[in-house]
Amino acid sequence: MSALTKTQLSRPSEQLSNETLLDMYWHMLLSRRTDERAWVLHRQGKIAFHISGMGHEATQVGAAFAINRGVDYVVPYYRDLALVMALGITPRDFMLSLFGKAGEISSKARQMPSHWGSKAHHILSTSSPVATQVPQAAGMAFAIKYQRENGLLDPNDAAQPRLALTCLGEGSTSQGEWHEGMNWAGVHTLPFICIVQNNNYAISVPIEQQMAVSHVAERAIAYGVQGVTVDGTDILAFYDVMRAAVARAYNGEGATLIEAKCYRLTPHSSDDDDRSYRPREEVEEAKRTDAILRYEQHLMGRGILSDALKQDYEQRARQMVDEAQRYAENAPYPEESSLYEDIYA
Amino acid sequence: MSALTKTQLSRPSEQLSNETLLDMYWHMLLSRRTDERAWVLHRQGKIAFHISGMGHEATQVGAAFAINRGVDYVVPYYRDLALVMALGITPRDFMLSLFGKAGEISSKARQMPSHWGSKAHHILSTSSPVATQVPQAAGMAFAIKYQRENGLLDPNDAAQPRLALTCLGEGSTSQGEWHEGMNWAGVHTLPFICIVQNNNYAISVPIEQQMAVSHVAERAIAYGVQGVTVDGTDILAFYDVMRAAVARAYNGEGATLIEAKCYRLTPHSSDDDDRSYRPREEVEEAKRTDAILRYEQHLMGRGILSDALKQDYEQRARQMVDEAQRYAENAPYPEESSLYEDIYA
Amino acid sequence: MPEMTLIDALREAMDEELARDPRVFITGEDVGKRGGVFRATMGLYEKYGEKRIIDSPLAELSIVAIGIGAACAGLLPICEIQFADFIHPAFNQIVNEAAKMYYRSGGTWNVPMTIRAPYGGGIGGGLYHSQSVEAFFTHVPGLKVVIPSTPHDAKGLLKSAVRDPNPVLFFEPKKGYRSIKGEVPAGDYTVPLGKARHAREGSDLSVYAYGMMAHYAVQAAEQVAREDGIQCDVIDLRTLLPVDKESILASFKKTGKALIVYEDNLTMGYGAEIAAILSGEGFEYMDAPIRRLGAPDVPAVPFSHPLQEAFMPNPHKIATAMRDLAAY
Amino acid sequence: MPEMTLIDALREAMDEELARDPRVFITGEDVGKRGGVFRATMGLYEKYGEKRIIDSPLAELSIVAIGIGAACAGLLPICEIQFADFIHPAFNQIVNEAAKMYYRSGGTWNVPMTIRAPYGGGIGGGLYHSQSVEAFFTHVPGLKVVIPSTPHDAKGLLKSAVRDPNPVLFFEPKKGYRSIKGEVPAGDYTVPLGKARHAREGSDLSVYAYGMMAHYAVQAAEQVAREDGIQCDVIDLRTLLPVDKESILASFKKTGKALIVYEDNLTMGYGAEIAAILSGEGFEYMDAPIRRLGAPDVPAVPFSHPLQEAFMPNPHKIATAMRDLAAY
Ligand SMILES: Cc1ncc(C[n+]2csc(CCOP(=O)(O)OP(=O)(O)O)c2C)c(N)n1
Ligand SMILES: Cc1ncc(C[n+]2csc(CCOP(=O)(O)OP(=O)(O)O)c2C)c(N)n1
Ligand SMILES: [Mg+2]
Ligand SMILES: [Mg+2]
Repeated sequence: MSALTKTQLSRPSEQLSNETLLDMYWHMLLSRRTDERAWVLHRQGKIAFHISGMGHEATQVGAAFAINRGVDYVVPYYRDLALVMALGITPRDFMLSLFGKAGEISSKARQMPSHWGSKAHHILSTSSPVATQVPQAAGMAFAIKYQRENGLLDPNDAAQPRLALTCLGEGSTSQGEWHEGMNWAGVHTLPFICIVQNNNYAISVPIEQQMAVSHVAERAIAYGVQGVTVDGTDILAFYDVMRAAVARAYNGEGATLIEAKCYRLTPHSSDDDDRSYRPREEVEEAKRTDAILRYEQHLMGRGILSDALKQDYEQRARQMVDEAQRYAENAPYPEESSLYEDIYA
Repeated sequence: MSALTKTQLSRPSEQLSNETLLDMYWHMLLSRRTDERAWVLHRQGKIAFHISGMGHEATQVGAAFAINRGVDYVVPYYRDLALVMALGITPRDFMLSLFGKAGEISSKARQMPSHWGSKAHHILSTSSPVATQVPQAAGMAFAIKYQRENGLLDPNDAAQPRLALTCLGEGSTSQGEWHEGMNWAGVHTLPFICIVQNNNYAISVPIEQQMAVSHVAERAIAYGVQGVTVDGTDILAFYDVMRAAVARAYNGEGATLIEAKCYRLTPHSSDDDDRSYRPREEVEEAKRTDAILRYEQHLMGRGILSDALKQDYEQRARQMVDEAQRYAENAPYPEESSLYEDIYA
Repeated sequence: MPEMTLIDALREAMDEELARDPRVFITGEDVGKRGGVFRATMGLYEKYGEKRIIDSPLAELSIVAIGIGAACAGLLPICEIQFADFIHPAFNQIVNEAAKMYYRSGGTWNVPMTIRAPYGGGIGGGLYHSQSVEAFFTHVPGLKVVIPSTPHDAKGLLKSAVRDPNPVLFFEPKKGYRSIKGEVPAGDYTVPLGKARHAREGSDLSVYAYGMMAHYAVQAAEQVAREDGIQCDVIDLRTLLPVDKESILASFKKTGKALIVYEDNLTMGYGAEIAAILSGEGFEYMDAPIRRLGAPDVPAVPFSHPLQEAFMPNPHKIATAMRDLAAY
Repeated sequence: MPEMTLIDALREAMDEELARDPRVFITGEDVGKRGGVFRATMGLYEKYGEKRIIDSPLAELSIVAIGIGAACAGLLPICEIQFADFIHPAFNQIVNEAAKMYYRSGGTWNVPMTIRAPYGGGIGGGLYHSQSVEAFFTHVPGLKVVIPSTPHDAKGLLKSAVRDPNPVLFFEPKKGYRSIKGEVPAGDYTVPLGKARHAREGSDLSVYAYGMMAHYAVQAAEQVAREDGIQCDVIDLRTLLPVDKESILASFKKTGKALIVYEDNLTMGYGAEIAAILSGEGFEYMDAPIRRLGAPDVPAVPFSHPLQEAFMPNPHKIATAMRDLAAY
């Protein structure tokens, strides 16, 4: 399957400025520190639930930086903390959601944490049932194509959405919803990108009990879309693959299925205990090859990041997270009357 | 894709006795004549609805003869008149269903015609919503495997079902139900065969608007099952492919997706008018290469079928269909009280 | 005013909405060249082209989900489900997604989508081409559920549905597609969602119905008026969700007796809610048991003709129930 | 008799059924090594092995459909849906397929399948981990719908469900999984499907509830008895479909006043059917409006704590409604 093995001819990541490379690092770091804080808050009994993106940051930040951030449509899944933060969701937004406090932007604190959504950022509101977002994202991509073809949108207007991106886990590709969404993307040659963040487990269920293929990307063939597998813990490799997919989408050449091999560094969520189904060595090994560490080393090796700069970033991150936590802890709960708002538009 | 193009090494059809070859011919013919009569009855205003299998008989009869008929589980779709007749459904059974009369075996005349089902023949009762039967058939295949592995069934007991076979149209593979059923078949290496009868249209919608692949069989890759495309109007070629799939299933080697290229010689159903979406030449061409004619010529060429024998078959078929029609026309309607039966077992 | 069939009125509504607003598009199975299996979209493909009248793959959940996504991205989809019986694969997208999008996004993302589906029995469709499915969706806040029974309302309500900023399920009584005729104003007008229609005046008993049953109820009411001097107040509900409590209670206040007619299975059919409202908020007016005339609780409408007839409510059965209740 | 939590009783039922009959198997997401996200199947994988406790792919419609096929082929599947909120993708398989199989096959193919799903709110689960979904399925002839509220019943009803020749939806009030405790007989016994439980004697008013609300109703009833001398007759419905009309009417006959409590959205929730039955067949006993205390008609239970509390019925709200109705 040539699509899966072809050598990357161009490496768009080589054209990224040092400033951008550092900005990517910053977003990985900020997301990680925010995520870690959530675990602390959970251990302290201050929040009831957290679902973590740790181990998936390279894919997510790489994805965000490859699209027109805040303009292209993004339909994420619960593990996409780093993705949405790279699109503009702040630690404060997230903390308000963890605490279920007034001012929470995605849902007025109606949804559980990590159920992203922000019209301002062109992030579609998302639910818990997995894979439902895939055909919806295809619908957004369909709308873009429709608007172009019916003269409602200039195809080169970079101020308007030019693609729809969605993410889900490998387990969620078992859902019929995924099949049907991918099929529309193929049939209508939609400006659509589907990232499958393959971390080998759906809660406890390993990929072998989920599907009988070795690479999720092989499933692209069934839809006539481009399929590619990439190391999702190598941010620049992932960025390169994304750029190719984005170019395809912008140029009207159709959809891409990107399988990003990731590993979640934590249990599925704060409700989970992964010891019965994941060997400890596997988890430890993944921690040793952590995407952030690797990217750090890469940037240091190229002289882009220094220890001092790193300390600076760390401090800024801590400040932001501290401030966000304080703000959320002190924020009031939503008014009871808000229960009855927004049933009908 | 080697699976799709590999040369057939063995041709099990070469081992079929003349008697069996003629029996296959007989079932194609009987189904065709029954089917034609239904159209006549519809034109006469005697029945309200008919959905035809004409053009699909080679695939269906070939499929029936390749399995352990009446023993292996079969989960058909509405176009499978020839298949179910080859499994033992009689013209009388079918006529009772066309007329909605008492004694109808599949549903007590509750279902529309062509909604097959007979526990005696190991044909699972089927509904109208397309593709729902696929994961159910996988469930039956799963039960076979389960029963073997848990000591409830001798794997070599030919008096017991050893596989589950299901059929659907190419359009119906767009459904999530198909995806999920195929996925179980792959993950659990089930004794399962899925025949996609690809007649290029789903009512009016051509295959290009249904999927972005050139062969439905390519979709097998997504499920880790064997995929093969075959001319579904060549009964012996189809039989050969089926035998390989049956052997795989019986030997515990897993599932097969067979794409049979067919063409329906009639509109979708008696409610349809296909002139707006199918060019007349296309239909005429398909009639010229009709599977029954071709098989007839093949058998005549090999000296197995003669004109006299053919006349004989034709006469027998006419008699059976006449008798069936008479019987059904004269049969009473079901008792009104039967409306309230069989809600709960 | 021209006389029109129900289906012609529906087509006219779609035609005018397509002409009015380029964001309106239609998708569903066979809606293009084939013009729909009931011909509801006939001619629209020729008029508006394949870029606006789009044959979908055979996959209902995606028809709805594409509609959701497209609606959120600024379009006004009309999604056709070929038969209401086939809406069930899309249940998750409708109930978990479309209905909850506005609420779950804190009132930011809304879904201005219309889902059309022919429903109902009496047409020889058997278990899977005859279903009434409205009860499921009337339980779901965030959805609107509309069922027209006259060509006038069909056109006006469908236009309202297309323009409504919420997901609207628009169920069409297919048995009446060609048999129900009525006057339909030319050009643009709307009928508001959420308001029942007073189909007939009367003070002896209130009859609540919708779709084909609203027609039958009026027929039966005329008959019992003629033959027995019983005057029925017939309410054609038209919008089932949000529930028009006001109209429901206003009629009951006048009559104190209620007959609710629906062709869906009796138990937990829409009539249950009407009965609950009347026995809760209309208790003081109650003069008789609340009567429901629904279809029996058997899995679905059978194909065989006499069984189908036994299953379906009809003017005769309705008239009998009216007489019965009037005599209480 | 040992005291047990609700979830332990459920696990014991499954354990005993697995031991009793090799045709029984369990499938669902994370039911194997993980023992289920609520630990309902904990230890069963170790005891019965991967051939009988089978982690399914993450795909609910196939979990149900595999169950249907396997049941028709002679097995007795217990299918777990991880949260009731995720049953919607399987709606088509349940409603169009499982429910209608026996009828559509003329009484030949039946589906002895149990579908278990934790349901209900009050656990901080937000819109998609708190839903009550029973109303949808109680409208579907051919299905049975069961909701236990005590450990005793949970075990006995689940065993009945597994042995029943029909598809049984078994919804478990997850908020009570560990908080509800009670005596559970050791070893084999069943509680029959279709029969409500008389949870408390009283003659002032009838209270109908199920699941967590049955508990709360009893708590509230004790409180108003103590504080106001109001004696409630509390009916724990247990089986919602088929409806146990007899028990429902018997209590009402005694009291003439009815309060129906459910944590589902009010409109078209199960309480609508009870109200319809009472106002139809119990009219002559009616002494007061039929009162429904349900959750408000907002799309689902919000996550934020005070909003969740505002949404959910609880013993306090129930007691208030009891007092109100008793004073009518
Ligand atoms: C329809 C549905 N079924 C079940 C669940 C419960 N659930 C939440 S996440 C999850 C596993 C998802 O695995 P995967 O898709 O691989 O994503 P990951 O969490 O590994 O990133 C499950 C079963 C759900 N959210 N939605
Ligand atoms: C879920 C569902 N949606 C729609 C239909 C209506 N319908 C019946 S057959 C059909 C086309 C099927 O096409 P295909 O799968 O290619 O099979 P064919 O009829 O060509 O053999 C459609 C749309 C249905 N039966 N079920
Ligand atoms: Mg995963
Ligand atoms: Mg076809």
